Amino acid sequence: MSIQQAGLSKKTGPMHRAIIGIAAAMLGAYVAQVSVAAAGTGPIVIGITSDASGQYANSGASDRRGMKMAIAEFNAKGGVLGRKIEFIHIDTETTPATGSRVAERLISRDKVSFMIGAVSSGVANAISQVAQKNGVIYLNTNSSSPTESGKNCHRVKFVWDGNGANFAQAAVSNAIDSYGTKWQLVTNDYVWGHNTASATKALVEKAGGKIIGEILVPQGTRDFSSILLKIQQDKPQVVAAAVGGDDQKALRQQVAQLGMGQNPAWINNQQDWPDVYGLPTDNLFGVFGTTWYYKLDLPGVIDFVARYQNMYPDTKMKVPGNVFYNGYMATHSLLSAIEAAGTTNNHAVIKQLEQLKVSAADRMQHHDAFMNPKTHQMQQTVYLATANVGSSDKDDMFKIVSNSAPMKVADAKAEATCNLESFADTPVYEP
Amino acid sequence: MSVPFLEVDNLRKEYSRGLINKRITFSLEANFSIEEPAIVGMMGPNGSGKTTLFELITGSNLPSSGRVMVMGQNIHDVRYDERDRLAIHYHQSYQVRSFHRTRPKFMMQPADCEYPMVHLFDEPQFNTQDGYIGFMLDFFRKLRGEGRLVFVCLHPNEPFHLNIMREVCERYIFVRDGSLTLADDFDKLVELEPVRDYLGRLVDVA
Amino acid sequence: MALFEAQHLHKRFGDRVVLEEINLSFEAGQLSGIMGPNGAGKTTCFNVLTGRYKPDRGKVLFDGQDITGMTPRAIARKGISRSFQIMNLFDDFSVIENVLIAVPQVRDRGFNMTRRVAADVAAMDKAAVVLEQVGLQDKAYENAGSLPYGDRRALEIGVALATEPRLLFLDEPTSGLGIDATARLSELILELKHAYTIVIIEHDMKFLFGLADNIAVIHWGQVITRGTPDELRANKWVQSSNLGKLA
Amino acid sequence: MDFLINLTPHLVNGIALGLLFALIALGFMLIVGVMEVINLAHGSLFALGGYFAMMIIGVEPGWFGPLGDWYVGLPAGARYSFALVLGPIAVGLVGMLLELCLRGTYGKDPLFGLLLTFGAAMVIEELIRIGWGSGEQFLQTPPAISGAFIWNGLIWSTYRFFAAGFSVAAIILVWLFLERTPYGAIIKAGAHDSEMVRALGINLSQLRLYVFAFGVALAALAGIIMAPIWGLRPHVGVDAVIPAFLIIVLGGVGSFVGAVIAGVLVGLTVGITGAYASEWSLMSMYLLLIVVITFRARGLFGKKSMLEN
Amino acid sequence: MNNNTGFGAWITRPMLITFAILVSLPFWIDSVGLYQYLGVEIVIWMVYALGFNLLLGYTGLPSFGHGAYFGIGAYAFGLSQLHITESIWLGLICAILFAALGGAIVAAFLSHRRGIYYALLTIAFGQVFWFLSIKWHTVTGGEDGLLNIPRPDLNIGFASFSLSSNEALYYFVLALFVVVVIGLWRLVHSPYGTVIKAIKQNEMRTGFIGYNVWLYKWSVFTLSTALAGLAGGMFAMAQESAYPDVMSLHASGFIVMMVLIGGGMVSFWGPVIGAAVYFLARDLLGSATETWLLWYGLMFMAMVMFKPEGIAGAWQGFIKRGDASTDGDKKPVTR
Repeated sequence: MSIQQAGLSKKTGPMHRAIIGIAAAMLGAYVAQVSVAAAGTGPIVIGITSDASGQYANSGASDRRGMKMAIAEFNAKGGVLGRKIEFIHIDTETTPATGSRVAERLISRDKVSFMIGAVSSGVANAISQVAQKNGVIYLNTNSSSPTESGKNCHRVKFVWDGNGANFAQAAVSNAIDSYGTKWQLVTNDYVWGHNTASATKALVEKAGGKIIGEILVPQGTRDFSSILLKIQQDKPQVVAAAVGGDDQKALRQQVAQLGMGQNPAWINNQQDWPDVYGLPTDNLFGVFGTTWYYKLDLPGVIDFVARYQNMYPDTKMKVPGNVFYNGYMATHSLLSAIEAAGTTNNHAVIKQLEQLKVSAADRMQHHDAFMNPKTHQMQQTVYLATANVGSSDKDDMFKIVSNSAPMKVADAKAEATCNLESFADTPVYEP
Repeated sequence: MSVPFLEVDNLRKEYSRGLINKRITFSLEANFSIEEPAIVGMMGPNGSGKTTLFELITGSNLPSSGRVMVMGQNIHDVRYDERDRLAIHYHQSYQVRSFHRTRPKFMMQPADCEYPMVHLFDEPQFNTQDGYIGFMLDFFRKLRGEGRLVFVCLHPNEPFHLNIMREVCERYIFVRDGSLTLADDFDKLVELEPVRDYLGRLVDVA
Repeated sequence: MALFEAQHLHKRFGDRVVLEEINLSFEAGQLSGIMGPNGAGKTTCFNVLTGRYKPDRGKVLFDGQDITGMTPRAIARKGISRSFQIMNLFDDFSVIENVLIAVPQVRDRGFNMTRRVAADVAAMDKAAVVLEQVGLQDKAYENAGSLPYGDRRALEIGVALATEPRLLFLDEPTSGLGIDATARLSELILELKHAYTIVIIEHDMKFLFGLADNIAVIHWGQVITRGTPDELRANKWVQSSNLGKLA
Repeated sequence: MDFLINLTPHLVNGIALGLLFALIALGFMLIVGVMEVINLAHGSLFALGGYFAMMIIGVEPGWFGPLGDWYVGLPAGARYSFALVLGPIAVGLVGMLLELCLRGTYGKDPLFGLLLTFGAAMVIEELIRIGWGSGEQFLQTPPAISGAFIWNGLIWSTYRFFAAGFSVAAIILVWLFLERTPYGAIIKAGAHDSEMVRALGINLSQLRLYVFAFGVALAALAGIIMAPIWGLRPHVGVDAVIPAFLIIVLGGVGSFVGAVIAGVLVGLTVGITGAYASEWSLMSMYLLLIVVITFRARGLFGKKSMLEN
Repeated sequence: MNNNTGFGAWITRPMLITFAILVSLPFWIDSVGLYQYLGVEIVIWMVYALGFNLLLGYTGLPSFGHGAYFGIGAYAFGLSQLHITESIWLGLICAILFAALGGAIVAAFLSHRRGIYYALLTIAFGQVFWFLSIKWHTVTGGEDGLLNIPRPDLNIGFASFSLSSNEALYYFVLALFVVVVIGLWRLVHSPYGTVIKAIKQNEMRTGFIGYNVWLYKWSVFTLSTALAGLAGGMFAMAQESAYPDVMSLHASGFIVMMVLIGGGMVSFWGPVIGAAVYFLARDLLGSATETWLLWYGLMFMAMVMFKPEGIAGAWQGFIKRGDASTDGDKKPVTR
């Protein structure tokens, strides 16, 4: 009541007691939780920051499995620098604001040594900003936005997936030769889409192709029918789609329904394995990029798949995919770099990672890979794949069309736009 | 007055059922004309066609054949929203004007009057307890006095209903099974065989 | 000239005509009644007069000024106040808050965000006077929502009075009241009659006959008759009705 | 002229899309109109319908003994039809459970019903994730309604036209049910006057239970129909609930015809902007809503509703 | 309608207790297993929730698109720092002004509407803003958001403090929170507060006693969006970035949840309690289990089913019951 009799003033009790009660409850709830890893000698704690809900929940889970397998393998060998490796996972909800909070929590409360994991570039940005502020090394495992190793690069952040520009490099000249010069772009109307599309556009024009139009698709589009009609009316020879996330899943479904996956030819920037696993192969339209495939005919691959199946016998995905691979390789490389540096000091580990070179054999790819010290992006083999139509093996969905060496698909623009913080501006962090 | 107030000219309305094999379930025929202001009492059992006739006169129902002329205008040629300037239908306590719109406005003529000339009261709620009857009857008389034509339609089931009819009405129409019988005064009305039949005991009490 | 006049009002909702050629006028200082059977359009008429609905045709004049189509707020600010048939109070407020918020001084300071409401002594006094008028002074700090029905009716009138109206409209004030409460309300209105120009809508003829200076009867959306209570009572059907027997 | 020739396919497509939108909104409308509950779990139940259907179609030999084997032996069309019937029924049962939870909120601020169902939406979505994983799933359609055909030199999806036709049928059936059966009359009475329903001797709480189940079953039906177009993932329902909401308000809360017309209108708007200004296609429906509500306070065919207070 | 204590004073005892707890927070937050940054976010969201409750709890107007104004505040803060000059006051003033401007325009469309139509229009406008924030990526940075927003020093004329540590930022944010709490407390007990409460209970009657309901609805929406903008500006400062998804429907739904769980409909302190509980529960559940959404949803459903008036309401009920046995005060707990 806002008006009260003058004489009848109320006791002061309720709110007073309420607040004390709540405070007590808060204390009680948290007392059980308190645990702090002692620095230097205790276990190395890795904060896993992958999405468990939202658009990329599924990829996040796959990413996580990769990291856990690498951690398990190192622990089986006795850990790193004699320290056991532990991990803690918090859902970043495919939401940047949550990513920030999670990163703050992992660093200040859980005292993690390193952070790993991202599928969405927005979340990766949010985390890396907090990481940079605190000097915590952060591995962006699976976000393929070119800005990650360009405009938004950081000294503490390392990017392990191929990006849109890499995939476009691999695909464009190949496609012009095979399908024709008349191209149409279907672009998700947001930063990743625009970046990828502009990379494609430049390459197409350089290779003598012609862009007849660009259809911008807002993020969140579920119905592509009118756009597919428009494409038919415009009659391009090649459609380069830079459509991501759930939008891509809906597009795939609708293209498959129309049987338009072959004509026109589709260049679909990238295809993450968890997004397509279990779907019929006609859902995989066109040509797309990836960094790895479980049927690559290379030494070690069979063993790797077997280790996966051994560790995750119950998971729905019977074979590892590119997201898992990136998660595993990133974690593996980080732990190796710590060992090589002989310390968990962030500056030392960063320097190790900056000169990282992994042989083709160790990465189970066709070419040697190396870390670009100027952009902090892993330069690796990029594969073009297409649907393995008519395959009798439900798992064997891709047909690898070609592979390109890292230098041939390098993202030239990245080095120009990336401006890493100096070591002096990067706080020392030695967990 | 040269133009009659209300001319119901060979009016016929049929309701039928069934799409292929049409059976006529109800038909109403009327042919009469009233030349000057009056209070006309209309009686008849439920379902005999009283309300249908009112709807035909106000133009909210389309006749199967024939026509209704109000103040010399064919009601079905008058603009929908102006038909109530000619004839108006009071349903119990409110007025209803609903029309099946079939023609655009510009094809129709405006009404020539400002205030309704024909007032059709469809079973007004008469209740001896609350005293409103008196005001209603005064209103009928007032309208009549102002030179309007008033219809009061009733399905009498109390003796006082007949008293009201006798007190206020000048002419009578009896409706049964879709056909009309006209009478010039109350005594003539109740002498009619079908009316006596229908009213039965009420006539004797009244 | 009459304080309030309605000329040629028409109102329809879809195919249902609720007001047809309504002409009314209320003289200053008088208590006028509008009555009619249920569903005859009284409340709609009231709502048109007080600005809740806009008439399709016709004019409403207050003090010679055309107020047709003005918002309820503007009409209220001109000095016309009304109570509601279906109870329309601020149920979570105390009784005095209900009245206080209607006081014009409080209204004028409505956008003041720092002053304390209760600190406004003049307004509080004014509210107290109104509460005394309607006999709720002892219940000032009770919650309006928990008042007995009769008190809520009185509070309805109190809220309307607090706006310092020049013309007070009461919509079926006896609706839902028992015999005793109706009698008490009659007394209250008789007292108010000296101070205000009042228009009451009522279904209950007896109540109006005892209070009003003149009465209009509405039926079929029209004014079917009007006159002083004595004139109306002269009708033989009225005399033979319950009302006639009681009167 | 060229413009018109180019436009025609988009008009056809827009109407087809609109009919799908109307189907999505149908169950939502029923629950809002009759019970004045804004069911934010509509989307999750929509998704759940798709998952149930996928499970029903995907039964494998040996799961349910001989009966199951007989079922597996049926042609794809028959299994799909089973899913279309059983999926909504199963979701309807889930809906009944939810309705029991909702009972406490009746007669209170509609916000509480809305919030409870918001919570339920989270729970159902998470349960889907636990049950079926968070990955993309695929709902198989029988060959007869799959594939594409060529019309006017353009490729059209057969399934989409099946879906639009199915929507029309579902809309008409629901309309007939509401308008031409005694149950419909009771439901409509309940929408306007719960006192009257009680006076008629009908158990109001049972009526609400069944109406809710029915509305939710319609959500599931829409989910099954949309799954082959939108795909199937735990959070797919989010994409359904917003258009449903929008359509109901655009059409006017409580108006069946309004919802259908608004659905088609939204479909046309999205379809045509999709073709000519695709980057604005999502925004267009919100702008449509803002324009309509600015000029028509209660939507196209809205009546006064308790939800306004 | 709201709680009973000290209705007229500028400062009340519950306020002092709340402030005391919050001021002492940095000294004990780590020892209860939390972290400083969480405190910053909670206090920011408390400001946001208090402003939101002015609209929802006091005026009864449900807005499901309030995130838009929070987001506008965040962007305005960020853009002013990046493109004009680094100044905390400029940033916050921009945040408040632009959010209020957006709110004022939207409110002009909204204020004639009620109930579900009101709610729906807020959603539609919220979505439009959200959409624009992604679409207009040259300014907003699209879905990546506005990054590397500086956290300027606090300059109060004669002295300047660095806010780069979370503790310092926390005290700054807390100071603003104190100002907002005192101001709002005053406001809801002023004539203006009484009028908006009256509108919540009976919009029509409020019009009939001569109030310009439209103007009040418009102004309260604008005020509430201004506070959302302030909170958004602080959030951008805390996160050193501004993202579009705080503007999404989901995020807008969470503020409604927060306020109702806390008991904003019945208590001034509801939003404060709600924001705290919301973040603690989320932080706890989120780190304990991947299926936190399930438990969170169940908790929420249980709350609505069994204690719809929220935590503050439940507490009031508890206190009332205690009182009834002592002094027989039978004033019912109101909605």
